[in-house]
Order: sequence, then C-alpha cells, then structure tokens
Amino acid sequence: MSEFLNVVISIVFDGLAYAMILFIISVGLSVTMGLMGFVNLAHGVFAMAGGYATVAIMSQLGIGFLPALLCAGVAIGVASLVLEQTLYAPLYKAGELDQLLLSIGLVFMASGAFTYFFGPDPISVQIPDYLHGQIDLGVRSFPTYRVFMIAVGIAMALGLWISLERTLIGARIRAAVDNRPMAEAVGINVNRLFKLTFALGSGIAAIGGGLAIDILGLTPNFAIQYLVLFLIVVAVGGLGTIRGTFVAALALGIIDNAGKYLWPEGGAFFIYAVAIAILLWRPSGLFGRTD
Amino acid sequence: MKFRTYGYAGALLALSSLPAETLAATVRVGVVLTYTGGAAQLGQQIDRGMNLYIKQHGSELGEHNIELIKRDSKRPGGDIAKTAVQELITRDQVDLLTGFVFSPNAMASAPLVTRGQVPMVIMNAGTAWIPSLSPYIVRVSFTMWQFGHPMGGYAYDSLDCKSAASGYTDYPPGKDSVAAFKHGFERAGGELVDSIPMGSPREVPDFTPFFQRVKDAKPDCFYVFVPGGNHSTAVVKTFADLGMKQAGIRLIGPGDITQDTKLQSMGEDAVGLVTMHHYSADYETPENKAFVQAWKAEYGADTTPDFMGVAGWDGMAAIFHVIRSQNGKIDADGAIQALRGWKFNSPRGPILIDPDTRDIVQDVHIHKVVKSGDRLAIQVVGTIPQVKDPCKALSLGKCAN
Amino acid sequence: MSSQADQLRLNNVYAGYDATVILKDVTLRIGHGEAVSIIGRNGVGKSTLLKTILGQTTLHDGAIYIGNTDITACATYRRVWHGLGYIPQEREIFPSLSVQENLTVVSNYRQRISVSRIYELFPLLYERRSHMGNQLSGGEQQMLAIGRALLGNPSVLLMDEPSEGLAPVIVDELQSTMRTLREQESLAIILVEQNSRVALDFAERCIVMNRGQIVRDGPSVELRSNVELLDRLVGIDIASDTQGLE
Amino acid sequence: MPSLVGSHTRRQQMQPTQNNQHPSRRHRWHLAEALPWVIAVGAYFVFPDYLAFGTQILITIIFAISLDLILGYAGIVTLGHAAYFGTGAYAAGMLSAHLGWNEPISGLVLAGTAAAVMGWISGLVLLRYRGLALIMLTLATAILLYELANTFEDITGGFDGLLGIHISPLLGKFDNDLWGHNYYWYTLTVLVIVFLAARRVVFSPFGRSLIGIRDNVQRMHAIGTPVYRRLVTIYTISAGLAGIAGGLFAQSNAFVTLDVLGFARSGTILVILILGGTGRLYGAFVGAVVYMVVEDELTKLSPEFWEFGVGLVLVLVVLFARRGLLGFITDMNELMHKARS
Amino acid sequence: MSSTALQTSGLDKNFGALRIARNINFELQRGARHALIGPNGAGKTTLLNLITGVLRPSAGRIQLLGTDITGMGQSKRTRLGLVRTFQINQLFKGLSVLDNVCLAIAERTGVASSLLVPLGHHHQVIDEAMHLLHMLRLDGDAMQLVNQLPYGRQRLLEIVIALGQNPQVLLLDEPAAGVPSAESQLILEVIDSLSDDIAILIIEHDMEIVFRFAKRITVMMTGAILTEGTPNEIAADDRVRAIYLGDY
Repeated sequence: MSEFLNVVISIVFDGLAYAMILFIISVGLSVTMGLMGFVNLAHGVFAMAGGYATVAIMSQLGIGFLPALLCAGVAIGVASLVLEQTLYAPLYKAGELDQLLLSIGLVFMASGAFTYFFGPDPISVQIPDYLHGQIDLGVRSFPTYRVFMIAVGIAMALGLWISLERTLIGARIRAAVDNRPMAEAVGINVNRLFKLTFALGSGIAAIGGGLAIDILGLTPNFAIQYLVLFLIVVAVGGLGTIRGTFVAALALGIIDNAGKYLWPEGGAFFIYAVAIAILLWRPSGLFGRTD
Repeated sequence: MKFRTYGYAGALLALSSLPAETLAATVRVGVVLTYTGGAAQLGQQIDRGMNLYIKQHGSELGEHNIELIKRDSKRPGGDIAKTAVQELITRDQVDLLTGFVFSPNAMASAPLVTRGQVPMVIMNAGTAWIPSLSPYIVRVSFTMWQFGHPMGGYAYDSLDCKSAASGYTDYPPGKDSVAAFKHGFERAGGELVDSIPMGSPREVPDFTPFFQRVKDAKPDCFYVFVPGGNHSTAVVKTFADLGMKQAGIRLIGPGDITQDTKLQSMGEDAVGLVTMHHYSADYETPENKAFVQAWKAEYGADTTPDFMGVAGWDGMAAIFHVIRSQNGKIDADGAIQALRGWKFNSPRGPILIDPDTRDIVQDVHIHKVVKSGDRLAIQVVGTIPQVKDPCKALSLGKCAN
Repeated sequence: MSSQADQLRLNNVYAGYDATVILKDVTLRIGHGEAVSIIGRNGVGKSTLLKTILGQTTLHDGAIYIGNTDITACATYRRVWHGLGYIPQEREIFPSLSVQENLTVVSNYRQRISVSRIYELFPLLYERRSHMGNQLSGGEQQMLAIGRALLGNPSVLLMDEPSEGLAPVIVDELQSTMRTLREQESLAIILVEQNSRVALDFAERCIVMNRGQIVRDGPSVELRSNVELLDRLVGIDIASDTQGLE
Repeated sequence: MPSLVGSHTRRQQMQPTQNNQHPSRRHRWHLAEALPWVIAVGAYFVFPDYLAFGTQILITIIFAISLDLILGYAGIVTLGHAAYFGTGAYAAGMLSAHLGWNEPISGLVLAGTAAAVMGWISGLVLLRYRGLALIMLTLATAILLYELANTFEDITGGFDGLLGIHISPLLGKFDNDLWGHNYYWYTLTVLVIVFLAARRVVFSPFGRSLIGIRDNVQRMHAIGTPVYRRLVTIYTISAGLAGIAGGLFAQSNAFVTLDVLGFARSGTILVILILGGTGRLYGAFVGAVVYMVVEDELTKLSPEFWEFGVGLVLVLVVLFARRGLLGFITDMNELMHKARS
Repeated sequence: MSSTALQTSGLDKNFGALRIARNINFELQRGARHALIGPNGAGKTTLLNLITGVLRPSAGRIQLLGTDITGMGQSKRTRLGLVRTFQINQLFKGLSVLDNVCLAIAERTGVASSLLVPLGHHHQVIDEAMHLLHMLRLDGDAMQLVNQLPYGRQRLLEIVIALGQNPQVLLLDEPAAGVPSAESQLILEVIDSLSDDIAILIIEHDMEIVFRFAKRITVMMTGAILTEGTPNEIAADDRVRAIYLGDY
C-alpha cells in the first residue's frame, strides 16, 4: 500500500512540476488565440528568448537567477510588443493561413538568429544553491527546484486568476473575449488591451522559458521542439481561458508522467491519445466556449 | 558566418613556388552534418575539429588542395542526407564523403556510396553494423558496444553492482548501448532488473518519471545512455534532484553523460560519476594537450573539444592520409585499402582501423569525475587497451549476420 | 456651417456591411437634449443607422460629428469617449462578468455618473450586483444595458428596441426612468423602436425610415393623431391594402 | 473555410481564379498551363546534375496537390497530412522489404490504396470536427501514427529506418540510377497523371460543391448536399494521392524512416502550399519549387544559419504577397488590367 | 394522397429554461400561398429552422408530404423537396452567379457527386441555370462574382437558387427585405408565377407584399401561433393590429 502511495505521490508531484512549465509557457498563447483569434505558432519563441535572456542577463549583469528571470520577462514582454506592432497587427484581419505562414517564418528566423548569437550548444543556467538538492515536506523529500517550480506555477496561476477575475483590467479582458464589438461600444480600447495582454503573455512565457532550462534544456531549436505540446495544451484547455489552460496543463502533465512511469515503452503515445480523446469529446476544449 | 570552406591547404607561398609540371589536385570532400535542429551542436563540434586539422596540417598536403562542400542533413530522417549525398556524388563529384552524425543518415546513404564508389569516413554515427553496409565505409568514431560492453563487466567486478537498471534514449544507439551493457553485465554475473526507454532523441524529456521509477526499484547501479548534447546535463541534474545517490544508487554510463562540453554545467552533482569512454579533453598526453590548446586558441578559451571534435580531427587525419597516399587522385578501392590498418596517434590515444571490419579500434578508459580547483575534471582510473567492437567480435545481435 | 446646438450630426452618409450599401444618403441632426425615435419595418436600416453612428459598419461616404468633433474616422471606443452610449437590441450583457463588473468595465472618464447613481436608478440591479451577466432576466438585462451605457457619460444615447420582449409593466417603468434621466442629464436620445406607441410617446420627434432612407422627419404628435399616415408610412396599413387587393 | 479559432470571421483568403469564367470553358486548357510542364521537361536537359533533387521537388508537388484538394478546395486545414504520405511510404517500402514485392508501379498503386484506406478510416472520425479542433486532431493523429511506427519497429525498422528495399527496374528496364534520370521521368509521369485527375476533380460538379462547402457550409446543407460524405470522399482521394507521393518517396530513396510521418513534414507541406497559393492547383508547383530551391540554396550558402533566410522569405511573402505567390501574381495582373482600362 | 404538404404537430423548442417555440401546430396545403407574420422575436425564424432541420425540436413531429422528417438531416429534407431561402444572404460569394445556381441544380439532379467529368460538360445543368437566371433577368450577370452584385440582385439570386432545387415546399424568408422596389416587384411576379403544385410559405414584414400574395396568414407571437386566417380575417383582428401598432 505504501509502495503504491509512493508511486502515486511521485507521479502527481513530478507531473505537477512539468505541468507548471506547460502552463506558464502556454497561457499567453491561449489568450492571444482567444482574444484576437491569431494563430501564433511563434509563441514558443518568446519562451526561448526568455531562456536565453535569463542566461545572458545573469552573465552580463552578474545578478542572480531570480532577478534575472524577472528582467528577462520584462525585456521579452516589451520586445514582443515591437513584434506585435510591426508584424502581427497588420495580419489581424488577414486569413489564418497567412498568420500560420508568418508565425512559422518567425520561428525559423528565431532559430537561425539564436544559433548565430548563442551557438547550437545547449545552454545551462546556474541555479542558486538554495534551490538545489532535496527538501523534506513531511511525507517525504522532494527535489527543491521542482517544489519551487510548482510554487511559482501555482502563484502565477493564482496571480493571473486574481488579476483576471478581480481587477478592472481583468474584467475588461473578459468582456472583450465575451463580445468584442460590445466591449468597444462601452469605450474599451480592445486593441490596446490586447497589446497589453500580448506583452504580458509573452513576458510570462519568457519567465517560463527561463524556468524550464534546468529541466528541458535550451537550444535554438526549443521553439520548434515544443510547439506541438503548447498547441495541444491550449486546444485541450480551450481558447482564452486561464482556468482551461491550467487544468489542461495539469491533466496532460500528470498523465504524461504517469505514462512514462508506468509504461515507458509507450513513449509520447499517452499524451496524444488523451488529447485526442478530450478533443473528440469536447472539440472546443475543456473550458472553451461552445457557441 | 561561415560559407563554404575552400582549401586552406597549399599556402600561397607553396603554390607560387611550384614547379610548373607538378599536377596539383583539388580533392573535393562532401561533408554531411546536422548543422541545424536539435543536433546542430554535434555538427558544430565535428566541423570545428575538421577545420582545425586542416588549418594546422594543410601544408602537409603539399601541392594538393582540399575543398569541403558542406551540406546540412537537418534531421535524422535519412532522406535529406541521402539526397545530399546523391547530389554530392553526381553533381559536385566529390572524391570522399564524411561527417554523419545520426546513424540513419549514414545507413540511408550506404547504398549510394557503394554504387557511386565514393569512400565514406564516418565521424560519429555509432550503430554497430554500419561499416558492413558498404565496402566503402570506414569509421573513425566509436561503436556503442565499445563502451557499454566493458562497462557491464567493470560495473559488476569493480563497482560492486550486483543489480542494475538501465535507461536509454529510445533510438538505435540507445538500444545498442543498453544491449551491450546487458550482455557484459550479465556475463559477469549481474542482473539487469529494468530497462527503460526515455523518449526520442529529438527533444529532452523531463527525466523525472523514468528516474523515479528506477529510484523506487532500488538497483545498485543505474546505467544511462543519452545522445551527446542537450540530454546529459538534465540526466545528472535529475539524478541529483531525486536524491538517488543518497538512496545508494550509482549512476554509470558511456562517456556521453559526462561529455566535456557539458561537464562544467553539471555542477557538484557530477562528482563521483563513473563512465566509460574513449576521449576527454582532460587527458594528459602531449598530443591531447596540444590539441586542446590549439582548439582554445582557435575557438575561444571558454570552449572545449569533446569526443565529437576529436572525431572530426581524426577523420580529417584519415582523409589526409588517403590524399597523401594516393597523391591527390582518389580511387575508392585504393582509398579503402590505404585506410585498412591505418594507425594514428590521436589526441585520444593510439587508434587503428581494423583491416577486416573497417571499424575503429581504440583504448577505452574508465572516467571518474573529480573536483579540480573550481572546475570539474575527468580522471582516468583505468584503461582497457585497443578495444575492437565487441558486437562484431562476439557476433551478437544484428552483427551476427 | 455647424450649429452649436447640434449634439450629433450625420452628413450624407452611405454605409452598410462590406461592399453592400444599406444606408443611402442619410442626413440627420440631433439637438441638445433632444429625443428622436426612429420607426420603420424590419430591415429598412434602423439598426444599421445606429451601428453606423457607433462605427461598426462600413462607411462608404459621408461624415459624422458629435458636437463639433468629426468622428468619421474614429474607432468605436473613441466615439464612445466622445459621448456615445449604446444599448444594443439583444442587450449583449457580458455573460462572464458580474452585474457590478458589467458596469465598472465601462470607460468612465468624466466621472459624472457613478455606479451608485445607477444603483439608485435601478435598485434591483444593486440586489443582483454579484450575479453573473447570464443569470439575469430580460428586464434586469435591459436595466443593466441602460446603466452600462449611462456610465460612459454619454451626451447621445443610442437605444435599439429596448422594449422588445419585455412585459408592459417593465416597459412603462423603463420609460419613466428614461424620462427622469433625460430631464436630469440633458441627454440626446435616439430610440429605434418597432412599437410605434412606445416610440411616439417617448420622443417628441419621429423619423420614419424605408429602404435605407429617411422618408419622414417631423414631430411625433402629427403621427400620433394621424394613424392613417402612420400606417401608410410604416407600411402596415392592413385595412386599405386588403381592400385594394381583394 | 471556417475560422480556425474563436468566432472572429474574416474575409476568405482563398478565392480561386477562373471562377467567373463560363463553366463550359473553364475546364479547357490555357496556354499558360503548358508553362510548368515545359519547365519540368526542360529542367531535365538544363540541369542534368540536379535530377535527384528535381525528383524530390516533383514528389513534393504531388504531395502539395493532394493537400490543396482538401485545404484549398474543401477548406479543411490539417497539420497532419504526413500521416498519409508516411502510410504510402511505409506501404511501398514494406511491400518490398517484407514481401519481396519489388515491382514499382503496382507497388505505387498499392501505396496509394493503403493511404486512401487510412484516409477514409481517419476521415470518418476527423471530419465530424471543424476549426481548431480539427487541426489539433489531425496533428495528434499523425503523431500517434508516428509513435505506433516507432513502437512496432520489428515491422517498420523504427528510428533506424526500413532497410532492405529493393525496387525492380521500371517496366523491367529502367533502374533507379545514381543520377536519377529514370526516376525523374517516372515521377514526372506520375505527377502528370495525378495532376490530370486532380484537375478533373476540381472542375467537376463534385469539385465545385467542395468550393461551396468551403465558402458556406450552411448553404450547402440547405441545397441538399451531403456535406460530410463529400468531405470524406475528397479526404480519401487526397490521402490516396499523398500516399502515392509517399510511395514515390520510398521507391526513389529505397529507404523509409519515421521522418515520413513527422510533424515537420506536415508543417512544411502546409507552408509550401500556402506559400504558393491555395485553391489553384498550380500553387503546389510554385510553392514547392520556390521553397525547396530557396532552402537548398540557402543551406549550401550557410549550412548553419539557413533557417533565418527561409523564415525571412516566408515573413516577406506574408507581408507583401497575401494569398501566396500565385495570389500575388493574380492581384498584380488585375491591378495592371485596371490600370490599363 | 392527402392535400397537406407540410404539417407540424405540437412543436416545442427549449434552450434551457427558455422556450422559444411553444406547441406549434401548423399546416401548409399543397399549392398554398401562405404568409407567416409577427413582430421581431415572435419565433418565425425559429419555426423555419425547426422545419428545415437547422434546429431539432424538443418535442413534437414534422411531416413533409406524408413523410415524418422530424429526425432527418437538413440535406435530406432538401432532397425531398423542402427548400428555403435565407433572410441574410447565404450565397457563395467567391463563386460566379452561374456557379451558384449550378451548384444547386447539380445537387438536385444528382450530378454533383460526379467526380471526373467537368461541370462544363453537364450541359443540361448549365442550360437550366441560364434559363432560371433569364427568368429573373440575371442572365446578364451570370459571369459576375456574387460579391460584386448589388444587394437587390443578390436577393434575386437567392430565389433563383431556391428554384434550381425544384421545390415542393418553398419557404421564403423575407425575400424582399432591402430590395429596391423595382426588383421586389420582380420577385413578387416570379413567386406569383410559380407552379400551383408548389406550396409557398413566406415570412415577410412588408404588409403590402403579404396581403398581395397570401391566401392565408398565420400570426405568431412570443413563440406561439396567435391566430391564423384569410387576409380579411387577419386584417379585422384587433390583436394583430395591436401587435403591429403596439396597442397592447
């Protein structure tokens, strides 16, 4: 029994940490696609850029991991605005096929550019000592960095949830997702609101990218490698919902972990089989609008 | 940006002083490597090793030139490499082919080099039976069996591992490596309790569930194979994070998990790791010290060569040997003949091309990660001299036929 | 040329959806605090007119002013800042926002009307303030839609069939509230209405539309007293038409 | 085509040319249509050293045409079309490697059939969905197939690839030589046949009804079209053609790896088609040639950083040539006509 | 054979607690010229959607020419001869006018599942389409793209498409809304001239059209049928006047 319990705890705990990475990186994509209907396959680029920025800031400014993460988040958030303004905005009214092409093009460009500036080698990051090793949480001990990841993920989900559910801007975002023309008709500048959320989503993804280095590694290929995974999380959760993205990330993270633990031969079979099953059952995602 | 690398060799001075009647040949070498994608770093290491050799030894070709025509094989799918090889043979009419990071790329190309009669010097692709796919293939890198098999015996005899689990990246080199370890380990008397495929080589998975499974199974040793590159740091970190060392499990494997280029990023967690490999930048031999010094001078003090880089270097040495021995006119059968039994004092130690199998024979060392000052270093704690590929030597598995 | 008294002005407006033109050469002036009702059959362009003022249709020609400000090229939200308030036909309450939030999301720059003032006008909304938008009855939704529009401090209120689907008692209640508001806030109001009685009772001036054009613009009182004229204009002259056909 | 995401409706980006020609003339050949074929035949003589690459381009064109039938005409956006390419490739490969069925033409027919069956079965489920759900389902389906092929490595050869494919000479005479002479003609012939068939389908009443479904499903229901059945039919045909492309790929390379089922292949073919222009058949030609030649040249120029260049080309095309390169040409043409008149 | 073309019995439609159709018993005779009127939101379009199969009723049955079609899909109903037009244009905007009509005719004649023969070879389809276009004086626009046509002519095309489907029961949803008077005149003439075998139900706000056209009128109010009768009976009904003039 305790053996069994131990396995369950392992699966859930490790799944949680993995799920938090998925959530932090995907949540911005969910908002972009939900609010503006923009098919942004280049979202992973922000996470990748965030990872590189974190490492670069740490070595250039000589500051620690956590402040560097924050700086990277802000920097990438601002940089993403420039991208949004110059490349994305002209395509909001274009067809989604043009959007697909543009964002794939951006992924390619980023891959080439990051190889040029950082080389093809995987980058690693110096995690502060206090996040190393194991921490005893009473039941048993867990890897500290993963506990930290889970804490950050939950804090971020809570923060986002509070700012979406409890603040004026959050209410305006929900209004715009509900009914864009009406939101404009009560004087909400939906475009500016979107730019804000876009920058926020990119910044958060950048922080996610920085956090993920220690677990997933980081190469210029990151945005391509994990593209499918982020898309799946967003689609399963439902567009434009933070709750949906969170639940989808949790479900897929834990199921993926359970599959790997119990049936490693199955490879990535589990996660995609489950994603298919969920989408067959609820085509607009777990918490997506069904209208 | 680097474009095509045209011959450094035949310095201008040499060229200008040439007697008019000497026939100066330009030898065209097609290089097929993964320059982009997840394995781009491997391509870069090999590319740097090659270029460094050409830069240092170019003058040894005398009046001949060498021209490298580089192609990106992008993915391990085989088709892109194969099309590149076909074009290199038919359109660019290369005299030699080299590179090949992923085994499928080498395998897919094998029929072409047979048909086109172009010698192929493999600088990485470690699946055991590749040289038998074509009489024109020579390998200067390694086979998975060269480390996995002796590691099995060593783990049982010297590391006191009676039971072991293995985890491997789920593609042929991984399976090869684990099969080799299993054979060596069980032959010595040990018991392999679990063998876990850990995702594809394309992406670094979260290793935690796999490692947790091993932790729960409590073997004495955990043998891990992952491809050189992104994976190894994550392996060592996950091992440490889960407290597996404290749980009494020893992490072992081929040298890919203590690759020189990744070692420093692993931090304290790597100390005490025991692996088996044919090269480390920390070897104290004069050949290696000169090599590493030249490398750092060329590519920066914070860079380091690893076994890929040395394979690029040695492979180019083999190609130079062919050019010199054939005096610039490359004939496939002659080239292969020249390479059979070729001996070379590599930075990794003495190497030999087995005349029968056209595969590499080399010393295999037992590596231990130690702390040396504020950096991590590889200490050689034992050596098994001149190891032939055990797979072919023992006629095991696919090597049997 | 512009008169200081005009709160809203449309000059020779042609508008519709994409390439389709629905409104043709519509010119309209609404004075300060004036109430105008627009009647006409379904599909003659009444709602399109409101949406055009709001900037949610394709404008092919013409110009639109609020006061002296040319808003022809403004985005919808800017028009709202310049003083438009809109109460859509289907209410379009934000379903995932609470009643309170439905009110607070409004851009309320001039702070003239506060949320508590809205609750004073519609005490029922105060009781329901934490309910979600999709949990309200039709009447409550209508009150909320009006309150929401008022919070933007409009100088011109556009109302699209506010009485539709509501019980008569509630229609009366709403009407009296609107009257109070007009007196207190000096709002100009454009009311699109199918229900001629409501339309004519509420506004002193009545515009009749047909096939995308204004066919009559004059005091409501004339139409109120002359039912035949009303019937003819609105095209529901049942008696005379049947006579003619049979 | 329905919006991929949310309820934002946008203007359709696919508007095939030649729509306002009289139906009785539309399907007739235009002089300009000879151009690609002249180029294809001419390329054989002008670039004799590039025939292996040329063969790969021709195969990609077939694959892109198969995608155009469902994306450009029926409005089905898919990120998993490699599933059928891969099925065809493995079918052709395994026929030879396991059953010793080395005759190429019958092998190709069987490859197409296998893929069509796969398309039919998956289409029956997938085509009940639209929009983002459909995209993700096609994507996940292709990945599942990939994982299955990896798991059953005894049959498929797994990651290492399927070795032991020995294709007999074509018609007993023409071998797959190192320079690719014979296979260039073989592939070109198959392309001609596939193109003629696709062209027929597109101009048939059936093909017109697909455009109707793409433009306005609602109305198609109302005029009595069995929409779902039509979609399954075209999906099956498309899968079959993709399978033929895959079969040719396996035969010309004499090698198949998991890569034929990979996401990269699905994504690339979508990019190629959008780049060329959807809903016009010839977009497949333009897209495949431009994308592959640009990529090939950039790869040679800079094996390390070519991705940046390819990405830049895609971004520039989107910014300056909406609806793909062919759409851009059409637009320019119209502009010039207007300017002249 | 009964004289009933279309019959609904006890139709209900609920969305959650919201009842948008209440116990609708409606009958359309063969060859009828019937109008359905009522204020906005009275449930006219809901009834139309229930009849055509866009919506499934929560309760009740629908019969078409003696066949129970309650659970039948939209396209199948169409093939049985139940044809509708749309209030807001639902045309194929990227196709030419002629193609729009051809699609409908090809579908009716079964040609549409033909895969390999170009549409241009199916002369009977094109000829019939041209004939119908000619009837509504659209033949001059046959090669135009639909989205280049003026709105009024798009409405005409809507009718042509419906006729191309060879309807037994024709449901016209505000055929003349937004159409200039010359063209609405033409629409009415065409509808008037249709064969007596076709049962026609028209939903219209323009009373002029309703009273000119209909032999029977059904009035709906808040999701239910208020009354039904001849034009004279309806004209005399105080409740109807009240609805339209707001005197309730």
